[in-house]
Amino acid sequence: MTLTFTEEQEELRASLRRFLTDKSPSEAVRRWMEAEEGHDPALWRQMAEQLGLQGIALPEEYGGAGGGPVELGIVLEEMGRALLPSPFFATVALAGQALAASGDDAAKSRWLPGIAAGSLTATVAIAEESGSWRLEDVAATATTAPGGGWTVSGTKMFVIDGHTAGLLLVVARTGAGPGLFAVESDAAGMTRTRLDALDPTRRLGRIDLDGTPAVRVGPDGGADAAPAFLREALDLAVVALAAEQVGGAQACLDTAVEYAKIRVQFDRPIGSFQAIKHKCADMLLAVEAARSATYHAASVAAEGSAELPVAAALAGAYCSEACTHAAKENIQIHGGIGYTWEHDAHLYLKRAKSSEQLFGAPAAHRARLADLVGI
Amino acid sequence: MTLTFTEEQEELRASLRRFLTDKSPSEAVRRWMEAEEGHDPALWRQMAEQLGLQGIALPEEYGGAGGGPVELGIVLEEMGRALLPSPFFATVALAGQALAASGDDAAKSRWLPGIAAGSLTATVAIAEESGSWRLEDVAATATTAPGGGWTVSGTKMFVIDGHTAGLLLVVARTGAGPGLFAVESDAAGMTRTRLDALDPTRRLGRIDLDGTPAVRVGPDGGADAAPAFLREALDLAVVALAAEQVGGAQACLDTAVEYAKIRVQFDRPIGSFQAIKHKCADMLLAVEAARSATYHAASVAAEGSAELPVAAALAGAYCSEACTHAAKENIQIHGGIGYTWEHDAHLYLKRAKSSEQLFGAPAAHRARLADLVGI
Amino acid sequence: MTSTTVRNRHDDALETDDEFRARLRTFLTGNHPGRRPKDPSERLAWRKAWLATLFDAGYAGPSWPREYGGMELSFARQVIYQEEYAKARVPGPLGTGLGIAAPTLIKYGTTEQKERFLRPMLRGDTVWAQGYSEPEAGSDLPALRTTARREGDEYVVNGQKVWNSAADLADIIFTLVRTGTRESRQQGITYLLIDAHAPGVTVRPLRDLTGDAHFCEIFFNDVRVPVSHRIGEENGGWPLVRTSLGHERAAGTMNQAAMYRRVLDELIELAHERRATADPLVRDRLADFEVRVRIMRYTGMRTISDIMAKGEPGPASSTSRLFTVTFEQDLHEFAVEMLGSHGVLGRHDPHAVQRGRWVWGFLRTRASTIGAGTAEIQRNTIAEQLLGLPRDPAMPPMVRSQ
Amino acid sequence: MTSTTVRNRHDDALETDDEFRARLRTFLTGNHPGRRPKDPSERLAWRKAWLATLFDAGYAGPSWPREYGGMELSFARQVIYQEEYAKARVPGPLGTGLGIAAPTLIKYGTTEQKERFLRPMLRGDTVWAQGYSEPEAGSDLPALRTTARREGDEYVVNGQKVWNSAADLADIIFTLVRTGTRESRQQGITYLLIDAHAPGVTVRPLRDLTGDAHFCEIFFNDVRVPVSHRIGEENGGWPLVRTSLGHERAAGTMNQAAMYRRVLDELIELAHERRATADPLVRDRLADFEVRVRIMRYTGMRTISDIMAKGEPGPASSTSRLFTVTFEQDLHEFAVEMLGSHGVLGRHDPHAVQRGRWVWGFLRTRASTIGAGTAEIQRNTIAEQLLGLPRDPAMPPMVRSQ
Repeated sequence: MTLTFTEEQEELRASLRRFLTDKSPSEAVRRWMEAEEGHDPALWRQMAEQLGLQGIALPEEYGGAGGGPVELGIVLEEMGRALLPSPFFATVALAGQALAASGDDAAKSRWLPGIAAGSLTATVAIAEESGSWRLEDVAATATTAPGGGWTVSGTKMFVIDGHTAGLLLVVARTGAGPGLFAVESDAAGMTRTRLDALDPTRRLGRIDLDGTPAVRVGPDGGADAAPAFLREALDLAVVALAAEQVGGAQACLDTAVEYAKIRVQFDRPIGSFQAIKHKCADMLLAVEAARSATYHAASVAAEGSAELPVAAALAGAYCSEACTHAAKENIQIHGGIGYTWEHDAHLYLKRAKSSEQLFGAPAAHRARLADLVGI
Repeated sequence: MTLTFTEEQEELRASLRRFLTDKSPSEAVRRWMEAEEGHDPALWRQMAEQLGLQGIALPEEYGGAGGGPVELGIVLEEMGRALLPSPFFATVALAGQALAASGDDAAKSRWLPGIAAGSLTATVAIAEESGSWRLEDVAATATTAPGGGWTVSGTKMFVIDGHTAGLLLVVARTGAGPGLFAVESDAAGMTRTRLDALDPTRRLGRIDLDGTPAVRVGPDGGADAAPAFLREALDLAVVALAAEQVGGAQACLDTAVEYAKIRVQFDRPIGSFQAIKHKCADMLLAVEAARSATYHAASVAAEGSAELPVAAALAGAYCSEACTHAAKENIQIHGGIGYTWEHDAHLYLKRAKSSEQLFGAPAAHRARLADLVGI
Repeated sequence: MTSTTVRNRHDDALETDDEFRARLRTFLTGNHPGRRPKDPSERLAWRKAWLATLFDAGYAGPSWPREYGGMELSFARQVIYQEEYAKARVPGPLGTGLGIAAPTLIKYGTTEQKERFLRPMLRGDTVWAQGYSEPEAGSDLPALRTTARREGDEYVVNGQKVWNSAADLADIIFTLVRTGTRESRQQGITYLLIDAHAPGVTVRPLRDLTGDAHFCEIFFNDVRVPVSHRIGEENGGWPLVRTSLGHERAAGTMNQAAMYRRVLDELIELAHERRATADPLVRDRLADFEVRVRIMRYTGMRTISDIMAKGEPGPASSTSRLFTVTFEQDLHEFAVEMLGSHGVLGRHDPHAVQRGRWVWGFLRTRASTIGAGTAEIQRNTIAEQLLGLPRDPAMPPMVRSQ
Repeated sequence: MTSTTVRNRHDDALETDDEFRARLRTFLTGNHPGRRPKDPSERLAWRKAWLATLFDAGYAGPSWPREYGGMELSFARQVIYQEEYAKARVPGPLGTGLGIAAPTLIKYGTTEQKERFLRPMLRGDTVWAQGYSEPEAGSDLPALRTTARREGDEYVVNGQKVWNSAADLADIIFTLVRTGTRESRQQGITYLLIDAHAPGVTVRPLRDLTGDAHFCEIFFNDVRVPVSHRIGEENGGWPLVRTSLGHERAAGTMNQAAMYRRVLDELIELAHERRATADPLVRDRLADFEVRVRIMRYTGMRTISDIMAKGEPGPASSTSRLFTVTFEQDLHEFAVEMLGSHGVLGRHDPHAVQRGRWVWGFLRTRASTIGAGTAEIQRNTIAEQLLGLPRDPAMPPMVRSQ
């Protein structure tokens, strides 16, 4: 394993950074985070048509580019840096990766081409009113319908883009344990509500399901066993989120350093004061450590290594805290201006603090890591 | 309740500080910490005869000065500041307070006058090989002897001055729970060993007891119930230790600040650098907070208030960490010189780190506090 | 250190502390103005009416001299007053005049100024707001740029102020302006009272990261201010900054401690409800907050004891602000974590816990280590003023005192 | 980022990495010098004998040029070498010459100096010790005061050095001395090699807070040093400080990561033995250390990848020392806490856990944030050199680089 990037990967990063700098500057982020859609639909199409981003980590046979977690990590790192409001994370990192990992050819053929083409948005619904992200705590139920197929009932919470996604992959419990069930947006018996989320750049939804028709997704078609790919999909999502957090943390560090160079107080740039220097040095340390954890985890995921659960728990534990730390320090270094609505510093903090709770808090990741490595 | 001192109390502090500055400077501390006795016997006599310190918190009827936890706190704060190696803590803060709280007139008449006069050193033996300081975990046993009286068996560890004390008050379990048993230094069936303690200024011992004759101490004479005064004595010891820790932390802060004013690097006193300033400011904050916790706890103890367990757990939790923090920062601010054997900085660190474990670690105090206040 | 209840030497012999407390409590509960109106202008009227009731009945200004309508209470009674006032949950003072401008006026104002301004301020008839900070002068207040040019018996003021709370309600803005050269720093600053309704004054709400506007920006465009509205000498404004009436800061500490005692109790209750206290990590953190909130109170008590015994507070009082701001940031951040995914719902969501107060507190307390001197500046000040550490040779002399 | 094993372009075509690893392992285990003698002089001889064995068999100096007896391995093989060397638990190099003086000599020495000094250093025939720090020049090395006065073809050296490890075993002390004026700072410093056995050199052990003497003080009293023992120009010594052979620092990071992996495994095992892992607070802390020790390794791997792909390490390599020293302090402090009262027994006590290694480590790692530049100076350097933050205007220019 090496932890550096190929020329193609570096080029992907560079072109994406140019693209996002151009297409999604702060004003655009703010416009779309307040818009009903929550994101820029034209940009979504451009991402698919010009850059093929939605399919970057999907197999070529389904219209994807054949990349994997490393390429997806690059994309999310750049999106995190730009704080892009987009259904990309839910559609690609969550639903796309879950479908690709499902081993279910029918499901893949049915939905992956749409995801890759940018014509279908999707998400995965895991947590419920308890707020737990553990698969074992899922209470929503799936039962076989009289005429064949399944119906799903229960309430899902904190579903990323859950109120708008074209396809919902719902984790629900059968007699044998949790499974994944595809619900299309026009399915009967479903009510979707947008939640008021702290992070205005990432929409969360509540989904109430009451005997809603669904298609079981999994390698074994209709068989009744808890599929391992679900756990894998969750680990992949944690790794993808870590990449986004690295991008966010780096943006906070960059902004703080730039400001510290130009802001003058006491007739000196504040960056010449040790207190500010040391804060910035500690931020760099945390950002670089988070980067190591994330690149390693993405690489492990790309290899399909059995180390993925450990690498994901580790990245989840470290990167969340590193990103929140960087976002808080960024505000502190900016002082009053960092406390205003107009400055973007708070948007990064809100993203960071919210992401910290997605898929489990840092302490939960540490507890899982402890279990996995035998502490 | 007020948290300031009377003129008499301030005078006690001032005279004791002069006394210790004069009689127990660094060279004396180092000489006696390496001597077989572990303390200066002549100084011990002076403390009793000139200042009446050993009896400061003991009732007048037993030769004491009739003071209480507040006066004892002042004395220990000054001793902690001077890092005095002395059997004072064990004799007065532990054994003296335990006897005074015991409600056992016979025991008080028999031993308190000797303690007050400085002719008897004493200690309390609580922890055992498990390292626990909880009374419930005591395993040593006391049984009634055939000819009346009691015998005690078991192994006691981490007994302050345990290998030299003239009187050992041993916590041992009877059928009804833990009780306190007095063992005199020449008792049969007792082996005492000095432990190699991290802190060279406070001796710890191991005591092996095998059917050792003992006298039961308690309000109920020979009755077989777990006495409440034991818990109280332990709380009083925690408060006394907190006072000593405040003194130690203040000494570390003072030394660090003085050094930061005179040490020049990069053509400036290092105290003009923000990094050093902020460390010192944080030390002051911690020292002052520890002081508030300790003065409050001493005052509560002096009132005989039912708040003592809460106040003691709080002081134990905060002051230990504050003192260790100050001791570590003192070394860091001193740099290389603080790492040498010749500088006293390490002696304060060793005292602080060792004291942190006496009577329970900070987390144990927090857990107890949580229980007490209903968290 | 005695264990008996403190009997203050200034007490009115006719009433014990307990009787005073009971009388005050009866008044506050008996005259409680009821629920806060939702409409902003109704709410302002409601608050003004309450302050007038208080003043007219002789229950306003516990620390103020009687000659300006205050109660001139002994220090111990001031503490009782603050405790009862906090418990009664009645509206507090309007604007920031009482805590900051009034002490300055009492100490440095002319007899005429005191007569004219103090009573209406205390009664709530005129609302005062502070105008100190500027976009380029935050931590470094002596760098302020708002100018006042003398023209006859008026000053003509131009410039911008920022981070002004209550400026949108204010009748009078008490402010620092530059009357000296641009480089004059502390030596060229004058303290002026500016009529908020005067031509050329523009007050704009400033939306902060919580999404609300708790602060304003103030723009002065050729605003004419009579020289009689100057406090102290021209170019002599700097020493007037942060005048406080002796004991008020200590009472403030007790107030904060009482408030956070309540907040922590509510958090502990919430933790129980959500069964979070079963988690030893949560218990350990809550116990740590319990330690700190109690220490906050003990430090307040110690400061009061020191003031009463020695006439001045000890060093603990100077570190208590840093102690408090760190506490409130940590507490809210922990609360959000403890609530998990529910913790990061916005306050308008029906699923948000306690209407999102904890996440809102998490956001709001970002200002704790920034406003009124950053935590970094506070540490500098503590190090230099309390510990006597040497000044940074590259800093301009005489940094803003706390 | 590819997932296949890295094949290095410098590899000897005749041997794969695995074969190299196997060959090295066979040599190290087959020639292991056995148990460390207790007697100090026997121990020195034992170590010298091992180093000679290593050198004579061609297994010394993985990064060194072959012309000076080194192995001149590709970077990937250096990493393999370090891993196997650490696993074999054979004695390491003597003194501090190999890591610090040798790169300087190789880069700046004359042909004659290289011929004369390098091979005996690598073979362990001459032991080298560093003499940089002084009592008045710790973090601020350019303030050093030891003087060298030129007299004909000799320098006469006077002064004191401190914090010198292995100086008691040393044959040669490589040192920085002042040849310029007292105020010349970096511009007046010369790099000299001083014969440790020369008249006027006194080496005294320096007892540190652990009670041991891991360091020495060195006193120079009119010590005569031939000009031919100067490296570089007179007054040109400063740029020579901290020369390192390209990749060695990255390999060092991997080494540290491997060592702390082992140390943490031992601590986890100990926690299990003492049933401490039943405590969720302990589990959470151990998991945090697990996270950090793994990140240490990943950062090392990332640095290596960067060097191999781009020829130079990224910013992570510059923060890894700070990451490591913080880790080792936290780890030992936690270990002592976890052991409770047993944790604070001295290492000579029969009840001490694992001969007091944890408490000893707690004491020893106090130096981690002091030696070779305090943590504060490291943060300054990171901020200025990596992030480009402006220099403190009150600092002398050109602070010691890391």
